Amino acid sequence: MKKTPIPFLLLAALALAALFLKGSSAAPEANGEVNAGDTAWMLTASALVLLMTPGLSFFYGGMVRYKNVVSTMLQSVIALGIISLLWVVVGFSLAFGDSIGGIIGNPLTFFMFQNVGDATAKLGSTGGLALSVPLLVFAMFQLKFAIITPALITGSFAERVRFSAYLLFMCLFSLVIYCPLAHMTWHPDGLFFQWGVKDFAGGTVVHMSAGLAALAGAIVLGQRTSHRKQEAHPPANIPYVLLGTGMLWFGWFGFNAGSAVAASGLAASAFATTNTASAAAMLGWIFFDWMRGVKPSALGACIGAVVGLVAITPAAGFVTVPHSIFIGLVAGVISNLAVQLRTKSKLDDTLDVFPCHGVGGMVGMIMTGIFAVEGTNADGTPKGDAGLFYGQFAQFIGQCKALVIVAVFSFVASLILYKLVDLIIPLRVTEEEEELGLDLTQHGEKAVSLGSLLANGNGHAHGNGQAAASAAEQPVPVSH
Amino acid sequence: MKKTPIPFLLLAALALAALFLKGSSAAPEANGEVNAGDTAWMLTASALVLLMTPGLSFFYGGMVRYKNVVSTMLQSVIALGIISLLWVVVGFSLAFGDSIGGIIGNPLTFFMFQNVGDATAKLGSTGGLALSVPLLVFAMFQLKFAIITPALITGSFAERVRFSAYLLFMCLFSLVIYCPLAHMTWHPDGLFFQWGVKDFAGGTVVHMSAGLAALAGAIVLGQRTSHRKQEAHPPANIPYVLLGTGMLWFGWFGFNAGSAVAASGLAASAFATTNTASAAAMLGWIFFDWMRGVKPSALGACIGAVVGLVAITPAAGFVTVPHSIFIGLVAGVISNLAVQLRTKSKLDDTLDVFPCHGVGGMVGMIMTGIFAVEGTNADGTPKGDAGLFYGQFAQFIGQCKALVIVAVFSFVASLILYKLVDLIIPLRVTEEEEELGLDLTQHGEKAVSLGSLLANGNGHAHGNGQAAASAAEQPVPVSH
Amino acid sequence: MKKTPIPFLLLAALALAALFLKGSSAAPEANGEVNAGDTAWMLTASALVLLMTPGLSFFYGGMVRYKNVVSTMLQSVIALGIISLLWVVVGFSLAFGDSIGGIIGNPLTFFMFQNVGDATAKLGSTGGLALSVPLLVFAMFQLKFAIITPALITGSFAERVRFSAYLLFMCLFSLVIYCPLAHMTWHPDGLFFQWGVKDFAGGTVVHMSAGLAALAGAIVLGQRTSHRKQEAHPPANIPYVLLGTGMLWFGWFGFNAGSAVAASGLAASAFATTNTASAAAMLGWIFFDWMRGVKPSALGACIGAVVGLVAITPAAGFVTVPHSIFIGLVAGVISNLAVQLRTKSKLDDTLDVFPCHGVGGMVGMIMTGIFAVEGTNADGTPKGDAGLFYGQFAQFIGQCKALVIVAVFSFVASLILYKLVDLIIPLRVTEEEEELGLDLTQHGEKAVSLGSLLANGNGHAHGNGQAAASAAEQPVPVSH
Amino acid sequence: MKLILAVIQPTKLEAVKNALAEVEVYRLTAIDVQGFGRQKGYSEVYRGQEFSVNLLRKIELQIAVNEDFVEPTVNAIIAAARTGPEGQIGDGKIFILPLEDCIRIRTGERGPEAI
Amino acid sequence: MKLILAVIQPTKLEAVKNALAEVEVYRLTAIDVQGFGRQKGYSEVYRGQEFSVNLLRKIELQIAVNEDFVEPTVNAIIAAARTGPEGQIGDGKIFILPLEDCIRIRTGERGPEAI
Amino acid sequence: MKLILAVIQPTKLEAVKNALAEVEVYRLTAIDVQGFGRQKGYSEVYRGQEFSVNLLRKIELQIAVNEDFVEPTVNAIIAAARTGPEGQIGDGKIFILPLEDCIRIRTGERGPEAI
Ligand SMILES: Nc1ncnc2c1ncn2[C@@H]1O[C@H](COP(=O)(O)OP(=O)(O)O)[C@@H](O)[C@H]1O
Ligand SMILES: Nc1ncnc2c1ncn2[C@@H]1O[C@H](COP(=O)(O)OP(=O)(O)O)[C@@H](O)[C@H]1O
Ligand SMILES: Nc1ncnc2c1ncn2[C@@H]1O[C@H](COP(=O)(O)OP(=O)(O)O)[C@@H](O)[C@H]1O
Repeated sequence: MKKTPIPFLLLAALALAALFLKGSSAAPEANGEVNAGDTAWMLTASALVLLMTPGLSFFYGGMVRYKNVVSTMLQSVIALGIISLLWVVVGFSLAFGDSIGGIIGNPLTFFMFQNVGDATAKLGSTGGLALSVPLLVFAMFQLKFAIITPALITGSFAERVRFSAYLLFMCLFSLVIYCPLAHMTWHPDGLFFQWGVKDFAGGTVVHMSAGLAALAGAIVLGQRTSHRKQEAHPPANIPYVLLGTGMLWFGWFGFNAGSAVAASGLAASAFATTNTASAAAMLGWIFFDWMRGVKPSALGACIGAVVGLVAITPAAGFVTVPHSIFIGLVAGVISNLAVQLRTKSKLDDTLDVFPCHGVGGMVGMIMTGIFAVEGTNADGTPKGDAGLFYGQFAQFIGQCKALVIVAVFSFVASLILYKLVDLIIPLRVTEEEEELGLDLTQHGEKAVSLGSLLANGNGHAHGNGQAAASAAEQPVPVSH
Repeated sequence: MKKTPIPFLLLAALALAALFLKGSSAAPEANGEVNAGDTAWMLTASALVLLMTPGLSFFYGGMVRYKNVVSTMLQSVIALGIISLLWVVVGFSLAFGDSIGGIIGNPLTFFMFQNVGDATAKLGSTGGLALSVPLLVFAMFQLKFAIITPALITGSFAERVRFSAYLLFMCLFSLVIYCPLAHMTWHPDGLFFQWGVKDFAGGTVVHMSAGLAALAGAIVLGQRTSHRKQEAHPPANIPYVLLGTGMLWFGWFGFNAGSAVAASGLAASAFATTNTASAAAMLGWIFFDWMRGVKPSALGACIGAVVGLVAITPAAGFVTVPHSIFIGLVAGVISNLAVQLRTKSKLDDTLDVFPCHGVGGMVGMIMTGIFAVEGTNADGTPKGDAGLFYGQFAQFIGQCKALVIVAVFSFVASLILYKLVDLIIPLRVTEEEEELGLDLTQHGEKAVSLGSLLANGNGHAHGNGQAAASAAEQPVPVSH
Repeated sequence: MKKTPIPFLLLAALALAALFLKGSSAAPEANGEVNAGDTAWMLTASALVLLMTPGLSFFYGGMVRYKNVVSTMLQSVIALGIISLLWVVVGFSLAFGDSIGGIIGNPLTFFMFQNVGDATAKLGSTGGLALSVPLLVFAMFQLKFAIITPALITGSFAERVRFSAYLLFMCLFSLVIYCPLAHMTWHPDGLFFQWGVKDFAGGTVVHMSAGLAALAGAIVLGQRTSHRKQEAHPPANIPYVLLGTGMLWFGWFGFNAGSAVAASGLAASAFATTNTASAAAMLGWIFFDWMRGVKPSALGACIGAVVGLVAITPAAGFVTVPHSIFIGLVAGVISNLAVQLRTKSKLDDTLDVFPCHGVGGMVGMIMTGIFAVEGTNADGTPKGDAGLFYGQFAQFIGQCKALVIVAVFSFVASLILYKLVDLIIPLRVTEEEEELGLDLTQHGEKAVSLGSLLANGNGHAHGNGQAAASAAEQPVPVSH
Repeated sequence: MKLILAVIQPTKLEAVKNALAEVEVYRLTAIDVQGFGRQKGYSEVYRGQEFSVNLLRKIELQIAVNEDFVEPTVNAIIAAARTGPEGQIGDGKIFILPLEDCIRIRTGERGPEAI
Repeated sequence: MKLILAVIQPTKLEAVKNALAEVEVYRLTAIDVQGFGRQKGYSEVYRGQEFSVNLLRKIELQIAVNEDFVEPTVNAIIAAARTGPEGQIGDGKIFILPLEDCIRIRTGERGPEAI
Repeated sequence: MKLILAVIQPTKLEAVKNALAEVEVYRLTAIDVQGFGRQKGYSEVYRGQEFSVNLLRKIELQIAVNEDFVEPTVNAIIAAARTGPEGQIGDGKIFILPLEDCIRIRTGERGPEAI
């Protein structure tokens, strides 16, 4: 195949540049405010959130057809590589550096993780975010969120995206869409933060941004040939989906309870609402199926559980446990309906990223606006930020505003990025490669070899790409 | 298939009811006694125990035949949904609410998790259980135990149980058997607790209750057709069993070391005995096989390791590390023999839940009575609760008493519950569905699709259920 | 098959011996210095490192051919059993007992874990290693390292080693090679520790020792028949490799950040460098492949990531985050080249343990000597232990010295041990067993049964071992 | 010589093998196949949609026999492969093909000897 | 009677089945096979080395038919299994074998009746 | 025309393919099969019980050839598929069936041309 040196050369240049930066000291001395218990929990939470990405690779990889399992999984896992480096270089700065107009962080604040080790554990001009853990832990915790977000998108254009084009898109998405959203939402000087928008662990930043980018992706890339022909798409491996769901649920405790950034009662509360909403959505999904005469399926239970996790994400630390039952159930049913609608439409969002993450994230944001309990200021006075359910309107309206802005921004910006990428590297593989499967054509691999002829040879090359008239004896031309 | 609206309607009713309960505040303020280090560990431990349920689904799912993999896995995973909600509604109250006669908790104490966030971190009329973590964390930690217990049972009636009947049984088992046992054993005012029965992390509550319910289940449901015909039952996927074992072992540190409810020396000790007993039982199982001329197998190593984990569960914090070697080995050999006996009998406990969890739990309880080291009272005087090995009798006799009561109660009560359920929904699928496999007939799914004809179509419908004489061209009738 | 009673009898003898040792008290009272936060993290880290062994079993098991999957996995998992017990008996003492000449620990110091619970949390004659966690936690944490090391080796002689011979080798390796190396490197009175050699989490002790033992193993056992015939060796299951990589990466946070033995800034730093190096090596590997015209593969990404984790292991707490990019990239490229060289040679290191762990460990040790930042003494004066990059030479030279000693020692000692074992039990299975696969011949198992004839019967017995002339109708003779 | 192809229910493999052994037919080759016949399929669920599958797993046996073994072989298969006394749709078919030659690879023997 | 073996592209299975149903051929047996023919394979990567694979997955249909169904069956297969109007290398082959007898296991019927 | 069925050891596939190429036979169809013959099986362990398995994996090649290619094909297979100079039990069988017609789906060609 073609030799493709650019990625390596870029990486090598980065490593050399990094070499000559006097980094911050290796082991940042914990200043007085660092709490070992909170740090223990946040180290754990960071590791847990890391595990979500392999978990996602199994959740997605088990749902595609056998010939795209490896490529689908790798699309998630590769984000561990790409985003980890991007984050060190400028990502963390763009998200949590000194605010530039409340929109984005200064790329130099923590350029190459300079100053991260030395920084006091405070962020924001007025020290709005005071941490009891080393800033480095916070930076790693936040990194894991940045990793999983583009990985989530891949479900929508699975089975037809070109690997190299996806890599480019992922970089751009992270810098242009993810980092600004994270900044606006979670940096104390960020726009949404200032407005008081509540997004506990990433309903907008992670799930809506991914869900809308997924929608745009499915539109730009278009239907799979097999989808157009209305062929069956049997999932390659349902146990993988169950495993992925287990890993996601497990990791999500890090995601949500970790977003308390302390081993506190708030973490406990987020833990409990997360578990409860997921349970309610899991049952909601399959019981709803059952009611309409469809068998309760393992795939349904898994998708439902993940939708519940998505929907509770923005709300986790703000709502009560009983309310999380309601939130989970509503999210499960709405996404179930959304998937049904999508199935009847021509939209080929392969793994329903938009109906699950996009819609789930929106439901979560709105529910937060409805069920958030009132916070208190330092002086004990109520903050007036309770939800609709408690008779207050402001928070609800704020949530909706943020929701609309994030949705529009994510959708439009990704649309532009896809078009841009497509100019540089075609986003979609050829029809022939699609037929052969991405595993073989993008990575030269097969998921499984059982030692029999059959399981060995996959990819029933039907040779559409061959010169039809001439009886050419060339190998099937497979582009890189 | 038939439309089955009842489950959804019940769920919806629950969500609506929950809506109008003013829950406790979302983020319970940690009172002065909360220790961040202990909380960090308990959050982690709760997450670890959650992972045991997917782990179990792989442990079990890999051992059944290829056509029942998904259903077996889902039977475990669905407990995450069902029990999580039950627990919030009344389960936690029944187990840890104010004691009613030492037998069961008051369902209203923490109804819908009311008061959980606000409660002081003390349980029991005399404050017998003082926690250094938010009560909410404790409630979530205990939930994970309640989840895995019914999941354990499913191994005994795998490959023939009807999904809907199982769901009903699980609910009843949890409320009628699990919660009272948990209350009696772990609530400071509980009967067994008052007697001084030692069950560190659930030898009776979890493993014996599941093991005996499994025995009853295997008896009530009867042999699989294939078991009666003495067909081979090749395990679908041994790597799944290895993965499940790894996840269980990993999670069990949360289970046992988490039962110290603090990041303390006691937790360390439970961690060490857990690991050691599991290692000894793993080797004990396969070396014993080897001695009798059977090859040391991966399945044997996995089952052995789990038996070791089961047996050390009641003892984990009470015995020394060297003694845990002995406990593990003895448990491994006894369960190995019990499995051999079962194999020769007509009892069709598909995955040997009784010989492993039931027997393993009993061995553990007795071993605790033998090897428990003496505790000390607050004033430094010895408690007189050491085991037989140290020349004291009382503890040993107490353990045996509890063992007998739990065994009889679990067995008889489950027997009644099975019969009750069977009146409402037949517990067992039809012979034809059994032949086709539960994956297809209960959930409309196949575990694996390799893209070949063979791996695609499983379920060799032999059509026993078809009208024999008429050449009816109907599809195989598959009940819900 | 032959009855093999020795392993069981040895185990039983051990259990009985353990019985009559008055162990230390079950729950060591935490003395004043124990910090709950640090303990929480170290309990978690110990559990995380445990998970690496099942992780490794999937990483390796997915790469071998379908007929050796179970045996390869079990070779890792069985280490959980064997080493856990050895460690309790004498392993921990040999590694961390009172130093005998800086070379090895006194086997009686913590014989049978006596004194572990009671010991003050200090190690070394001058109390060089003062812990803020119970010594028992430290002992369990260190155990997990001892477990994974021999498991790493198995990749080199996979698909042809006899199970019983491997068990014997593993025991000897652990006692004769691993424990002394751990003592010399990490015990405050150990030789290398005294020299000031820096090995944060086991570049020499774990990875180089395993890598060199792997090299020796591949040489002693010789090429697989299929390798000699230059047959293709399609990996059985690439998703398993991805899962294993995810579990390893996740667990490695325990490995490296846990090596700070506290929930501190140092742990945070090790966490960050670990993640970054792994990302850089993952990308380095596949981008390098791409540059030379080989498709970027999932297997490449996984192997690359693990090489990055290996290389950062000795350096994790000593270098800055930007430098870890460089370290990861260099390690990835060097190991990639080493694998290419190996592929062209006749060396049959089945899963490239030497090029990945051996070479990766060496690169890491050297990089530590180059990029280590300077430490400070208690009085604030610099220690003069910075790396070459900072213009100091001593540390670099020290690292190289240790590297050479460890390499030579590990290689030569394992060579002797292999030869020794081979005298007692032949290391290699017969050619016929190799052909049939180790799963069937060593363990009587098949990884997967899909219910079809094909997937059921694996092992295409070609009967080389049968008496060629006579038409003997005996079963294929399969030795134990 | 004839080549007999028998498509049977997978569950009947064991019984058929035993029945064949009784008529002294020990050698055969078995293949996993999928049959489309009068027997109908079942339905599956994916992402909430049901779809139907009409391939059913069968096993095809290929048995090369000498002339005088044809009838015993056929009868043995019929007796063992039938579901219940009356048989069921889906029980299968037997096809008999002329076989011109047969060679044992090990020895190079040909013809009826080599069967 | 004839036994028709047709090796086709896996993607054409559905179309061929439908075409056969139109000529009233409902019963057949399908097998996963690997073909070596003029169509060439593809390459795979393992541990950084590329190696080529020249087996291609096909499906073989076995269809027993009575004489007068032979031509319709063959024509239906050709029409449905061809890729594009001109066909492609790898589209497959049809083989026609003489079939001496056919037995329905369920009823024991023999000959053309039992097809 | 003949249809040659050859049941061989899976490990011999590569060698047989090469030998066939030397006699200019490039096209064939391969199937995973299980053989029961004189070669015996092995035993497996499940839940501590050993049970024996007597199916052995083989590969069946189906090769349609014109008359004058029959002998070269058979000889090439025998030479390449034999284990060791004397052969081993389990090395396999070759069956030769009459082939009445052959059709190339791509072009519609029939008969010896289409082989
Ligand atoms: N004409 C045929 N050609 C090829 N295979 C056939 C034919 N008839 C039946 N079969 C095979 O036999 C199996 C059983 O056939 P079925 O139609 O169910 O039996 P019956 O003729 O008793 O109704 C089918 O699934 C198919 O594999
Ligand atoms: N002579 C033959 N014997 C057996 N199978 C054949 C033969 N010729 C073709 N096939 C099968 O048909 C498939 C398509 O053959 P191919 O050579 O690609 O077609 P074409 O003749 O149109 O070039 C092959 O993959 C193989 O399975
Ligand atoms: N009569 C037969 N009919 C069908 N297949 C056969 C027959 N004889 C042999 N085979 C196939 O050939 C394979 C090798 O046969 P085997 O009996 O081991 O060889 P041999 O005749 O050299 O002893 C068997 O596993 C089976 O698949």
